Amino acid sequence: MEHNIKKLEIVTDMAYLKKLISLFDEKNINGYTIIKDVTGKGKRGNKDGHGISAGFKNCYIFLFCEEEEAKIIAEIVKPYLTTFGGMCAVSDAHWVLH
Amino acid sequence: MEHNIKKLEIVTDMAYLKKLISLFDEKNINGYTIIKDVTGKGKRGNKDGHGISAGFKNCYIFLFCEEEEAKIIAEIVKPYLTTFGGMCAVSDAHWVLH
Amino acid sequence: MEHNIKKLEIVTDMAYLKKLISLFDEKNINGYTIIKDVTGKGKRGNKDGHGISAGFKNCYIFLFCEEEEAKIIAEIVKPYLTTFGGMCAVSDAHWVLH
Amino acid sequence: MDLANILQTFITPPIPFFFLGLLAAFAKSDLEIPGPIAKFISLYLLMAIGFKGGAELHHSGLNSQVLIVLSFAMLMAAVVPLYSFFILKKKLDVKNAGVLAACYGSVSAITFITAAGILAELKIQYGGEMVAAMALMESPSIIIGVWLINKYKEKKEDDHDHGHGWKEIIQEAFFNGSIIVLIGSLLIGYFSGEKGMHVMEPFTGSIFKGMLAFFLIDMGLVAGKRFKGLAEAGYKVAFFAIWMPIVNALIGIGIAKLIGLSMGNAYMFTVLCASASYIAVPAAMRLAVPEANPGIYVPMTLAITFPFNIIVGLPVYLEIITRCF
Amino acid sequence: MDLANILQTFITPPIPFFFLGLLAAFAKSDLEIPGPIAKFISLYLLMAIGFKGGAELHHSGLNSQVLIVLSFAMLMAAVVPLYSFFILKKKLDVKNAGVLAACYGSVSAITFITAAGILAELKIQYGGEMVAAMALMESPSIIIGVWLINKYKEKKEDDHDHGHGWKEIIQEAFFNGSIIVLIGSLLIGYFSGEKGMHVMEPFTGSIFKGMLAFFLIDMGLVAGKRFKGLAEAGYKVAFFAIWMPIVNALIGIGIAKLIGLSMGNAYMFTVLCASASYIAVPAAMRLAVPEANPGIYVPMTLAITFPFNIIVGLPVYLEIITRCF
Amino acid sequence: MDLANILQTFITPPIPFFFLGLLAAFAKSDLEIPGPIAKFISLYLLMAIGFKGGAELHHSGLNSQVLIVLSFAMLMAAVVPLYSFFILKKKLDVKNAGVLAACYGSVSAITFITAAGILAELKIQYGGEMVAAMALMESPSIIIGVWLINKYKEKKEDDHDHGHGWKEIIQEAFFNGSIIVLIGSLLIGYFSGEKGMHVMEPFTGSIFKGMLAFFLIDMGLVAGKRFKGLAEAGYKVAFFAIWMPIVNALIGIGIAKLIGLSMGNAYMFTVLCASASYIAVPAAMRLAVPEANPGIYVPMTLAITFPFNIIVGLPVYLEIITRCF
Ligand SMILES: Nc1ncnc2c1ncn2[C@@H]1O[C@H](COP(=O)(O)O)[C@@H](O)[C@H]1O
Ligand SMILES: Nc1ncnc2c1ncn2[C@@H]1O[C@H](COP(=O)(O)O)[C@@H](O)[C@H]1O
Ligand SMILES: Nc1ncnc2c1ncn2[C@@H]1O[C@H](COP(=O)(O)O)[C@@H](O)[C@H]1O
Ligand code: NA
Ligand code: NA
Ligand code: NA
Repeated sequence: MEHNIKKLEIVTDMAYLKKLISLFDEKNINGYTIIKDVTGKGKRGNKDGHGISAGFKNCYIFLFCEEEEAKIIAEIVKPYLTTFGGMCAVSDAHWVLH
Repeated sequence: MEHNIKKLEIVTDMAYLKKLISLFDEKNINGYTIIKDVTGKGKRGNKDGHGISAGFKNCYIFLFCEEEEAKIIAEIVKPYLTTFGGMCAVSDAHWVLH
Repeated sequence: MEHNIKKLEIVTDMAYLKKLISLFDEKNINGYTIIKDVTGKGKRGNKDGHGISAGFKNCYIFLFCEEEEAKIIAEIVKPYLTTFGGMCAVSDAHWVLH
Repeated sequence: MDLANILQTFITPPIPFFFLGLLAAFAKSDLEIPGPIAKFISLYLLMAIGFKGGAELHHSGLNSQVLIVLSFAMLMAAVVPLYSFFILKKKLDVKNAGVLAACYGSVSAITFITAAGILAELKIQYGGEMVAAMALMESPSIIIGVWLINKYKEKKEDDHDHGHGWKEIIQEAFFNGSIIVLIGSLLIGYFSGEKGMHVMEPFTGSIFKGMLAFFLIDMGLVAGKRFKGLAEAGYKVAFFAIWMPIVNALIGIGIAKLIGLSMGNAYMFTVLCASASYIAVPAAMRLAVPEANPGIYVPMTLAITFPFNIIVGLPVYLEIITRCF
Repeated sequence: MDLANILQTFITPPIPFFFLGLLAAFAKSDLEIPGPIAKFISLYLLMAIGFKGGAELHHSGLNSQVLIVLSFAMLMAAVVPLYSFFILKKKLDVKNAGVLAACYGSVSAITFITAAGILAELKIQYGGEMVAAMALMESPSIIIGVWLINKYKEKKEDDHDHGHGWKEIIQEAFFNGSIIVLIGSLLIGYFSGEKGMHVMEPFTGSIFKGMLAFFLIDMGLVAGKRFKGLAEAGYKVAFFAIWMPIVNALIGIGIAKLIGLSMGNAYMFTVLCASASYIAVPAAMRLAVPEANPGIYVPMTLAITFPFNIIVGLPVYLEIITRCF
Repeated sequence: MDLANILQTFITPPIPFFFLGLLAAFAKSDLEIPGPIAKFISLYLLMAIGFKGGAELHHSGLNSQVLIVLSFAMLMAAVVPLYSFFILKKKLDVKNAGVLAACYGSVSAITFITAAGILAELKIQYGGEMVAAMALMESPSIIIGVWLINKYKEKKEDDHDHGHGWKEIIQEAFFNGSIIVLIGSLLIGYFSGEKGMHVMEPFTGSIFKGMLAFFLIDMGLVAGKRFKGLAEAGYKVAFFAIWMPIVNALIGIGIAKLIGLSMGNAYMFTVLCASASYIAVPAAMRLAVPEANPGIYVPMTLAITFPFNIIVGLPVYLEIITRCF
């Protein structure tokens, strides 16, 4: 448990997940986990899940990666999240097994 | 990636989610993400999802916030979790974009 | 918020969740949360959820525990994950309430 | 009508599907009815039974007999939790006793629906007012249960009381999804009458038994899985989960005789008295009394009383009623 | 046919179930139709209406009258967003105005289906080509809306434009799940004709009203919950959500008269013009115009225009049409 | 009966809905059948086919012909994986070969159900014992497959063997949800006979084709999406996924002729032999042989063999059988 890695966590609107994934594919980001249909609240109001299309629902994505990679990914998702809304945070972690 | 924030993580029974959200609303806690219908095991036994009402299922909530805020929120959820059951942990993080 | 604990995070194929839980039961690991039917991408390809059985879907499990416990659990899940696939990472945290 | 005839209905669907679910649980099969499906079928069943009840009430009209049935139904829903509470308090603490008392005072819609299916099979009529009676019996016991707990619980110093207040309890008791769908469909059925019945029949009628069969698979699975939780409750308390429905059924039969109900209505009334809630009341009581242990009251109502009523209770109550009425 | 007769259809299921949903939302009930169920029923309704439309088109054949209806339907889908946009631009910024214009140019399948149910109740025929018209009216307004926004929006320097390109917009507009199921089922219905109709009838026909009732509960719930979002939109804009469908309906009635549609077809055409999209178009526009606020356009179409059409619009349009045709 | 007549059944629902799903996948539509719905419909289809099979078996009775069919069904389920394994071992490693051998030895319930629909359309009878045959053919190949792998795999030193033991494999093979529902419903259908059939018919019968249509949309979607995974498997292996069902079908036809099956039974027997499992067997084999690559065996059975059987196999097998029987 020595090698330092980063955990990036993103929450964005379900409507934009497909776009985000295609962005990842494009940039060859190949390790991530997605949890769909999560709800919550942020600056852009209540995502309470009460809607009939993808609106008003979020998805939660996390990625474990090397520190430099994390910086690159952060730069990639920043303009995306600025346009589409959502949040991104980063924290420290270690691989047990990958 | 310099500004330090905290990540608070809560797991509690689905039956109490509505109450917890109204508590957040009341206290003006406006940034959180909820994942419903998660399962697990803790001191209060197996939450295996095998039930017909909300019982035996959990929800998972996480909040990113400033350190002082984290302390306040921790104080708010403590008595709540003491009554209703569940767990809460805190860790370090940084904003990439909010 | 002083006592240091660890957060272990595991992502593995839905098909192996039952086995993993029975492993936990066997080894008396009694605090964990499970999020089912998550998707993602890793070294073993795309888990896009497009399948008819449990295949092509993951589950996400996290456990908060003492540092020594974390080491033990890490040793327990390592051979498991080597056989069945998936990832495991560890990070620092603190109890607010357990 | 003889016992063989009654028993015959138990190998006719949907009931055997309950056994299929139980068996799958005991065989540790991975069989699972997805959560959203179980919730949908449960709403569907409430909608269908409510709608049919309303339409029949439209047909028969609101007469004094209906009012008498409804009054006695509510009376039972209030009285059962009272005596159950004092019986249970001997074995359990005040909070668990209060929650269980509320469960036994309330009703199980699926037991009611299964009983209705048996009557239909045997071509015995019952009135739409029995559905209204079920709707009215759902909530009162919650209020009584909470009131009893508040009255008898020891006041602790550090009792910050983060539980729900009366306003929330009443909201939960009277506006929960099941109640809204049941009463709403009853009213829609009542006001749209024959025409509505005709329009909805293929949905609320024809496929009803099949949907119920599916739900019973899930009930069997969940009951089977909850069964192992019983050790925790202790066997003496678990025993209560069998003789309580019997006592309540007998009182129900007595009242039914007293107020001169028809055979069909008497049976449905008895089933309402004998059954215990394992969805609506536990859900409300968890909020009102979070300290009570769902690991005790859910297995008791769901893994003992429900199967007992389905397997033993329904035929026995019917046998008794066909002899007495 | 008199107004009383028309109003009667509004207490006959499925419509009252919409009110049940609304009521549950206002009573803050925990009633909830699980997401996967709502999505399934929505696909089911599209499949059923598409299939029936196709089968009827097979029956009636493709004649010049059909082509005229389809042409005018597409025309309306293109023209409505144009004038709506300039009306809305007075109160809203270009992006929100463009999205809303697209919503009003497109259609609401559930409004269409509910109207079809009313006609069936009143034994008035309409042609399968109206379903084709609905399918054709779904997408064009998306293209027009995006084009209008691009034309009128101020060019900012830092406009990196992470939104979708035309290719993605067109993909989204023409290949979204609803369109695929609707058009696919229409074609399957058309090519399998009588035989297919016979095979599918119990699924696409008999239980249709019940499924619609369930979906309307969900529509009521969601509309009720989205209602509070209206304050954000501002009441003047909200007002638009009522008179816009009226204007579009009147234009629709005019065109229907002009091209000599039958009473049933005229009604369905009017309903298509009057209704606004709250699923397909918002979904596509979120991608194309992420800066527009779904907290404005979803409540307007879903919590005002949809209920207005169901409660007031459908009977009034029918009343007008039965007088004029 | 001529080919045109047979082909006609392929444009009659439900089959064209499979193409709709395929098309949506290739058009990269966002169309999606929610997971819980797909699982529900899959359980529904098993329940319905099991129940009907049981009821018919009740009708026809258990005679020696039935026993012969069941014996040969199990024989095929054991023999097919044997020769498939040695064929596949030339192109693939032992583990992947073993898993695929098990898949081809087992059956696809949806292929069976689709074939049953074609027979119904053509008014050709088949016996309830064929459903029992399907149930019996599900599991044996799992055991054979695992046994073959254990026998032929190279023993490595560090073979800690965290895979499942025989106990778990057998549990998985015989008590998985599909098997439980299929056999359970078969038994319930058998014991409740005419009466049960009558009660359940609207659910298990009338709406069956519609439900199947929905499931086939999902099958089309998933098959289409899994199709791109085929490059990984390599085209020579993929080719196997086409000629294997043909070989198995021909052997099936031979045996059917040998044991003197009726035309309907012969067809269903052939379809069972020709079809490959893409749900139950892959699920069990993932546990037993985690090192095998689901990216190979799932696309082969799901994205090639299944569509091949539906599109080419079913009409061709029928054509052959109608000529020979
Ligand atoms: N501070 C936070 N902590 C956790 N989740 C958040 C936070 N802020 C926003 N979110 C999530 O991100 C979604 C979009 O955020 P926003 O764009 O700020 O509305 C919200 O609906 C939440 O689910
Ligand atoms: N140590 C832990 N790590 C992760 N999740 C936990 C832990 N302890 C409890 N939980 C989750 O919190 C829920 C309630 O915990 P408890 O109140 O201790 O039964 C459990 O069902 C788990 O989902
Ligand atoms: N770097 C990562 N960050 C987050 N999730 C990951 C990562 N790598 C793998 N995963 C998840 O773990 C699953 C199995 O990983 P693998 O065995 O590498 O294919 C993937 O489908 C992802 O959901
Ligand atoms: Na009772
Ligand atoms: Na319109
Ligand atoms: Na086979």
